[in-house]
Amino acid sequence: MVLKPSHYKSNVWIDWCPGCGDFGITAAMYRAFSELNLDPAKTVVVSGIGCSGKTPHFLNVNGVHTLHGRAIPFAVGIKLANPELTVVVNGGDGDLLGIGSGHFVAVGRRNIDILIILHNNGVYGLTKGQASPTLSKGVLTKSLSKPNIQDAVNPIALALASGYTFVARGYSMLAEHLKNLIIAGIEHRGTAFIDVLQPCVTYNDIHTVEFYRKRVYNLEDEGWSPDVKGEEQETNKKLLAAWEKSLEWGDRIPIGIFYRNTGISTFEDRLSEEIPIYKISPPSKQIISDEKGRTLIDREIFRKIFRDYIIIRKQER
Amino acid sequence: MVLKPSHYKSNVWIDWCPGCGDFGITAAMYRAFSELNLDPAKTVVVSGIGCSGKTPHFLNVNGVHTLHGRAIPFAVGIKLANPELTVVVNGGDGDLLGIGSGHFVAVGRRNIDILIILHNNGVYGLTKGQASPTLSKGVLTKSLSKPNIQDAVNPIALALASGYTFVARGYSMLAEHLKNLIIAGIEHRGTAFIDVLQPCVTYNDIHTVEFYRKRVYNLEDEGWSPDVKGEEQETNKKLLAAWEKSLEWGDRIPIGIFYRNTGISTFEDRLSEEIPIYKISPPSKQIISDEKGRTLIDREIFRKIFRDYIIIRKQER
Amino acid sequence: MSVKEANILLGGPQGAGLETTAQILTSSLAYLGYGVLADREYYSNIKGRHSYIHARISAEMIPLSLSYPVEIVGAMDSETIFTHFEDLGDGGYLIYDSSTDNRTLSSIASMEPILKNRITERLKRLGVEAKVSSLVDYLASNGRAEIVALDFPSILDTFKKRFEPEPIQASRYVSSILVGAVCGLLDIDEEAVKYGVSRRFMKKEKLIEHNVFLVNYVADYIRENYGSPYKLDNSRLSLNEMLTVMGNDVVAMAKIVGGLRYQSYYPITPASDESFFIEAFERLEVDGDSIGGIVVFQTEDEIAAITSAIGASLTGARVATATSGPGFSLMVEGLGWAGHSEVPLVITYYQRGGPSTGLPTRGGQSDLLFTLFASHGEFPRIVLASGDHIEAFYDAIEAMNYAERYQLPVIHLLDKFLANSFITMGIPDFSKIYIDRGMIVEDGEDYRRYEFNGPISPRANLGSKAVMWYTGDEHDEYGHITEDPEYRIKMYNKRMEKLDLIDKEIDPEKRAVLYGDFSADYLLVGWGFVKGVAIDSINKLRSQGLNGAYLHLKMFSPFPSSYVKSIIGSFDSDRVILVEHNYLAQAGKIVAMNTGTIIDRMIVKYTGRPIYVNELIIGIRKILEGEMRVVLSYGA
Amino acid sequence: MSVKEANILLGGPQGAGLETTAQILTSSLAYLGYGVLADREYYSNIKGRHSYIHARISAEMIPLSLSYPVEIVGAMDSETIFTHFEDLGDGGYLIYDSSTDNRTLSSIASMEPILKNRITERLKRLGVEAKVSSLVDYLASNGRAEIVALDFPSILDTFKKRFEPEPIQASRYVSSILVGAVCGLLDIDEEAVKYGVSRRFMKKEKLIEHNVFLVNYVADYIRENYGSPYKLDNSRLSLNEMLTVMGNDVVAMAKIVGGLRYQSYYPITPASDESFFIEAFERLEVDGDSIGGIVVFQTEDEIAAITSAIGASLTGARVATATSGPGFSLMVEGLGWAGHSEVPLVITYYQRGGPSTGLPTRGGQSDLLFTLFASHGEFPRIVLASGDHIEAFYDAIEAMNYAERYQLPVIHLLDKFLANSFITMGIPDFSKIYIDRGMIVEDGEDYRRYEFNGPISPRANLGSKAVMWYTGDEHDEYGHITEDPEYRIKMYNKRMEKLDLIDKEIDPEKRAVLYGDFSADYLLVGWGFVKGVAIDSINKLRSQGLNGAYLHLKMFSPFPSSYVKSIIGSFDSDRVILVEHNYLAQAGKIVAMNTGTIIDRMIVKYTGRPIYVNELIIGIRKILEGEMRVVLSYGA
Ligand SMILES: Cc1ncc(C[n+]2csc(CCOP(=O)(O)OP(=O)(O)O)c2C)c(N)n1
Ligand SMILES: Cc1ncc(C[n+]2csc(CCOP(=O)(O)OP(=O)(O)O)c2C)c(N)n1
Ligand code: SF4
Ligand code: SF4
Ligand SMILES: [Mg+2]
Ligand SMILES: [Mg+2]
Repeated sequence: MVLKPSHYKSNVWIDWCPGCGDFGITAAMYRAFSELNLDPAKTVVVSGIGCSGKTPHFLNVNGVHTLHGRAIPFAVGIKLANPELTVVVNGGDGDLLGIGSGHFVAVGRRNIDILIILHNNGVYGLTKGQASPTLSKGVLTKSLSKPNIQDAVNPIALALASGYTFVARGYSMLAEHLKNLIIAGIEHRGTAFIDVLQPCVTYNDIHTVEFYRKRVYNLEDEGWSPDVKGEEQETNKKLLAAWEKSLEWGDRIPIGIFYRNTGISTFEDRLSEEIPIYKISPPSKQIISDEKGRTLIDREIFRKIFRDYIIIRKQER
Repeated sequence: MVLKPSHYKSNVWIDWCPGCGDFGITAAMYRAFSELNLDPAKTVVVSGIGCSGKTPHFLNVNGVHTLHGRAIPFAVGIKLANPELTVVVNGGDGDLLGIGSGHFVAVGRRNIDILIILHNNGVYGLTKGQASPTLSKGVLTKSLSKPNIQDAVNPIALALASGYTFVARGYSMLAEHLKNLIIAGIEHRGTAFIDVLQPCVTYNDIHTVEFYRKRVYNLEDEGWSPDVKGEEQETNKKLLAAWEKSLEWGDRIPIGIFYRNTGISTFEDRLSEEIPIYKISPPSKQIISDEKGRTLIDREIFRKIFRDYIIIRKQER
Repeated sequence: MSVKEANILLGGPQGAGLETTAQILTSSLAYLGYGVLADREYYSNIKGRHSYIHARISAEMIPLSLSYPVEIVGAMDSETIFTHFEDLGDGGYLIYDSSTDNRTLSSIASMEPILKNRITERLKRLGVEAKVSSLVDYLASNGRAEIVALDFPSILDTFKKRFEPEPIQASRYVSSILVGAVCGLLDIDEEAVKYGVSRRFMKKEKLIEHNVFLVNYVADYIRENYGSPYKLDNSRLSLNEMLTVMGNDVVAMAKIVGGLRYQSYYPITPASDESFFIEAFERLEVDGDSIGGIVVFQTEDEIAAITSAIGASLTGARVATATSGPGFSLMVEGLGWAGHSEVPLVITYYQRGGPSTGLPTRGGQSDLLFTLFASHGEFPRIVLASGDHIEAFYDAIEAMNYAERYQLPVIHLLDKFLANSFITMGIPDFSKIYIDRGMIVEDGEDYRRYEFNGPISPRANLGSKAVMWYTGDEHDEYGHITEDPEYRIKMYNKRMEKLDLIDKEIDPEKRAVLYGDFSADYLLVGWGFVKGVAIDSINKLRSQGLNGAYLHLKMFSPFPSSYVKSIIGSFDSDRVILVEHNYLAQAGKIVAMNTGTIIDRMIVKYTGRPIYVNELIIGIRKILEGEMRVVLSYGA
Repeated sequence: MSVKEANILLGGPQGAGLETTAQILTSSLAYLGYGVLADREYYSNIKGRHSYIHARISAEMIPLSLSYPVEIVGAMDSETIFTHFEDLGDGGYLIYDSSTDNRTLSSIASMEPILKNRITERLKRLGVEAKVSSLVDYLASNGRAEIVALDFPSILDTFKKRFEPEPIQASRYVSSILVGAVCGLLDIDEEAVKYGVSRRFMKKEKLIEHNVFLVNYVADYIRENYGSPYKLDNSRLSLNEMLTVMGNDVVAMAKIVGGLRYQSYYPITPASDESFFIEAFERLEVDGDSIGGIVVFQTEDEIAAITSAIGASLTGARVATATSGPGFSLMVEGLGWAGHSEVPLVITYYQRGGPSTGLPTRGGQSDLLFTLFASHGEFPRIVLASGDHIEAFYDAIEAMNYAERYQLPVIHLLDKFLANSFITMGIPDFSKIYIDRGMIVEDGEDYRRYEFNGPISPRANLGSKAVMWYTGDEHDEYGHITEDPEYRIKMYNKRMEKLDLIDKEIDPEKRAVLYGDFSADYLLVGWGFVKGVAIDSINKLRSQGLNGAYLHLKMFSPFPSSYVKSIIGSFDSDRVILVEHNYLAQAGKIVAMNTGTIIDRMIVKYTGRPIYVNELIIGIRKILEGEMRVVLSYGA
């Protein structure tokens, strides 16, 4: 049975501001999930706290709305314990790149097979418009009382430096393009990251739909090829090219896949090497007792497993 | 009066393992501080937790040995409240790039005038040799029971992506070179970062003195010019070149200054623009009451400052 | 006819101008010398969910608490009518937009399904169709309420014809219709209206002109058609100047007055407004001259907020950070370092509804036990809670004094109720304010930060002439690490004995305050924002012949044990009642822990809404009739 | 002549093989059926600082506690001699390296200056020069001790001549000299030595051969020259198999047996050894077949440790994380989410010396109040503490059962004393072990994670057929956000009523255990690692005519209030004594909070070293003679 996009919409009233870019992200998710025909029971959307954090409630798949900045480690735990699940993280820019940037960097070292979607609106939406880590120095949005004193972090460059194997940018108002990125991100085996430009109509009057409409262009249209094929040499070349592209921000803002490397093992693969049964029988699936509640490990098995810690007493003299 | 390097050595017994690379870092600090003739009372060394975290106790300047991963925000508070102090952070790789990587990234957005020295030994020293975030995947040090399952983060690339304006690498066994880097880092106005290759003789038998001796070369010797002069174009060029260099890790490992940009305002400068008296009279220096403990702000001043919140009652009818 | 006080409720969608309404009204009323207390209730949402303001206006005093039913419900939208029609007292006035008469309950998307079901049920029982006009008719027909039906769109049309405002702005004038209606019912004069509007829009002459017109236009209409049923008595308050402030503002002002020079924060409701307020005054200019400068620093998270504040404190700056539950949870490790390293530090803690993200924009008092024991290991701390806006002002300054005098972290507990309620109050009494920076030394040959000379060692700052060391490890007098057992005991004792010192130095009667006397028939025990409603309820009940007292707990660490024990002990145990905004009655646990007296009667509320006089009175009666635990629930 | 038990202390620089010494000795002794308890004391340092092992060996029982003085001090270096000479009982044996005779105290760089000063003073008072030979002479001459002077270098020479080990390794044989000396004094036979050495070096034949030679060589020398003054009685223990394990190991084994499938951790002393142990068994192979697989995940910090464990738990895996104070401080926010969202989660919490970084490699019990109230807001949790290795085993499994049965976080409190002490114990009794996963459902049409049917809603896992939502906000039955006040009360009550349910279901006598009876003359009240020393001290005092009892508190939330109250209440209040490893006597605070009984007599220790029988006995006597508070301090 193929599920239509509308099936992925929950019956919770969406309480984002009318016109918010988050609607576009959610719509693209409905459509991507539908095209991939994801089983709602095997799909988990994990979010942090913020306007973006409410996303899971609006989707009719499993939703885990966690803590500010912690969506990634929650998602990592879910995925490692049950690798058969499709796990998508939705986070704000404050969430993923401010309070949560430690986790953002760390997950890059693991290449766990999840997709991370950044709701990049330049502000802390739900706390009423303070500057987020993606807002440039000197910018004065209507929610600020004076120009931003901190500089912006570059999400694409940071993801590349952190080892992400799929790095892309989308724009919430280009739903079809974003949908395709989401599909590609989910299909990618490894940690995928999509920086989504998301206008906040209420607090950010700089990065508006108008602002992006004029600037955004599609990398693909310019023949960009993000894919690493083969050796390290090539990896470095592609990485550097992507870094260079990541610096483009001004009159022209590129969207699309910046970098993709399918040659790095996922963390799940690495775990399987350590623990051969991991993939068939991950932590969530294992049976640990019989029906009567007796442990799998009984006295005899215990003695075998821990034999190095057991001392058999010298026979009485 | 010029203080000799030995003056900067405290009388605390140094309890690092004999042969530890941390000795080299400390020695380079003694010498750099001496060459700069730093006033011990106006110098603060801030550290996290780990073998590296003990550093301040071995130096005869102010020392603040903080929490695991938090040396940067402590240092930021010290510097912002008293910008006349020279503030140096010493942190382990677990400290700065594992638990503390959120702060590591965030400080790049501010360009606060501090120097951060990374004790990069590939392991969690003080907790007995677990893999640190700089240890590559598959590496098996003698302290590990199986090859490392997580990949390494690239400190230089990460610092560049985070906006650091001075990014360098040193090697703890090349004390003269390292001393010069430390001097340059302290003299740099803005956030400076030195990734110091630091052999851990007890737990890391891969990244040994022998290992580095064969590989380390000096960027300067190859005519590397790290300095950004002028416009954005140039910034991006230098940044990309530095990123490219940061990928060099194998038979040849570059040390020296990768990137330096003196054209970005420091956070302190930005604060001065907001608060004109900030530099002459930073938070630590202000007098807030008279000798009798009366507040600077009396009733009349209060009425002036907060006049927008005060309502004068309509005269009685 | 005129009244001594009026209770009103104004509701509408979040983001539609309700705050403007409240500000104009409060200013106008303050201008006439009335006391106002106004609570803001809102969802964790930016636009569209239901929010409301619930206020008491008094000609006799500064109101300390709120109560239901109200005399006026002003509805910006139909959700307000459905949600609050039962909050209106018999004969009260419902102001609403008659153009929405055909709105049905089921069509209101922003209303929570749970509530919608409940209202549907209720209307069914009342035999009323779930439609605005039907509900209004019902209220009108059985004399339950007077209906002030205003056709908002047509009023706006009249207005637009006259002023031609920009189209996008027109909707933003809706709030002035409500203000006008209320001004009519309370008979607020034109001068006061003008004053209130002018303050809200500061110098924006056009906006002022428009809104003054609109308010007066509606007010006149009301006066003509309904009279002014709640015309207020002339104010008998003696204040000639009034601050109109929210709790956040009061604390911010106090910190500025008290010499705060570094505040770090990470945005969080309901704490961050305080930091924005301080930031607005970062230059501290008086008549164009700067008398100081305050660094307000937005950090990357709360861990950086507390640790950078500690760093700043080590340099001698007067520092604080402000946060709420989730933020404080992240500060716990830093708190321990500060306590262990004897760093002066104030944490202003605005409680909200927990646990976890909980009810992030609602109030609560469920973090008390947490603040007392947060962080691993043992170290001294002061935990201080304020009961109202005025207390909050003085306490915020005391907190900074205590922190520096005793060289330790001070947690100043407030809550969302206080933070987000407007009040009119007098200008603080400066004779009660002082600054105490503790024992500071400047130069330091062989300086020892932790010199053994009693619990407090003279403090030199980083940047002074002394060289010093700090560490989170156990340390010697210089601040270097030691694991020596004898030293350990001495240093540990030195730290912990601060609690005895403070216990000796700060008067117990400042730490727990008894309102009423020992002859009372019953004793309420509470803290924080409970103060106002407890005192008012006692007063109400006194007029009904029941004589009560209220024990207001202010400092929980160090706890004024024997003083509290003696007070509680002089009441029969079945006449002592805890009143708290949490489930466990946490202050009661602290009383038990410190005095051995278990108070087993309690009135608690944890819906995130404040306790109202009407329900507390009933609660007290129930307890006095033998119930052990009453859970309050009033309020939408 | 032979003895029933022996107490020994072996010291040397950290990293020089002391652990090897302990492992060999313990294995040899266990092989002969003796009970051993051995505590490891060390600095927060990798190499060079002083560390020591303090053990009791018994032919009659598994020792529960340690005591001073000891019969044997074995010194690897001169720092040990200076530090511990007074720990040696009259007539005891000092084993030392006579080649260090000329070492002076002042030349020992690794010794803390504070301690050095103290020893200098002490020696001055004794009239002894601060030099090894002088101190040894002093001990020998006044009959204070027997001196076993071994010339380590020359022994090593003999050995080297015979085996020609690689030069770098020779120094690593020093530990075998000590083992040999001890084996000589205790008369451990060659077979046992061989057994012990073989187990330590597993299959490394050469190392085994060398070390067996060396141990026996020295042991023979000792037997010849000193006899075997502490020849042990034949063991009367009935165990034929013994586990020789540290506390960390025991808990790890229990978790494996109990079905743990996901453990996250961030390295921290003294918790991480547990995770390494589990990781070593990640494949769970028995006879080459895997019967499961455990993911042990080293995270980037403790925040990720707890949050990823929560994530894993949501999928139905049995999960835990293990940490110590600083790590737990960072987990507080995640803990609240788990409590609020009703997630089964075990946190194994190894207490160390606080506050802050404190004494990171020493023990303590100062985190109890913190664990009870950690995180903002209110939610149910279980806090369970184990008193010894055996309890720890069963408790670790129970903790996981409770977590899943009641769908909440369980904090399992242990401490460094337990974590880092070796013990010999029997193989657990599998008839006492069971697995309870609580109410799990598989498919889920219209599944409601928080269905209102009592405190526990049937749990479906992420990945089952159900679709569900989780949030840290207050939520409805589906897990969607709600701010509705009525729902709030219902959901809040549902959560909190778990505590009543647990209180009903878990026998109070399991949560607090009385050793001894009501007729006793005094009652000790303690928890955790205090158990052993409390019971042993009571036994000791009983033989001196004082009849005591010990109340062992095991579960602090929910607290078995009436049971504890009834026990404590049956003793005169001046005969009830708290014994704790903290300053405040924290368990006493919890007793007061829950029962209203303030226990005001206490024996506390917070030097980071364990409480010893010798000092506890004195402490008890002092209290019984009228002192209110005794602070213990024995141990270097
Ligand atoms: C630990 C913690 N600190 C602060 C908050 C308050 N808070 C709620 S939402 C938010 C910021 C949201 O900004 P962002 O992540 O950019 O998401 P957006 O609302 O813009 O989608 C903050 C700081 C919190 N919930 N938890
Ligand atoms: C919050 C917290 N978690 C864990 C620890 C335990 N810990 C002490 S040192 C250390 C790691 C040190 O490694 P690194 O930062 O690389 O420093 P190094 O010892 O290698 O210099 C850890 C995890 C701690 N002190 N605090
Ligand atoms: S505040 Fe901004 S980000 Fe949040 S819902 Fe409104 S428009 Fe969207
Ligand atoms: S463990 Fe490694 S890093 Fe630590 S002191 Fe020893 S050699 Fe240095
Ligand atoms: Mg945002
Ligand atoms: Mg390291």
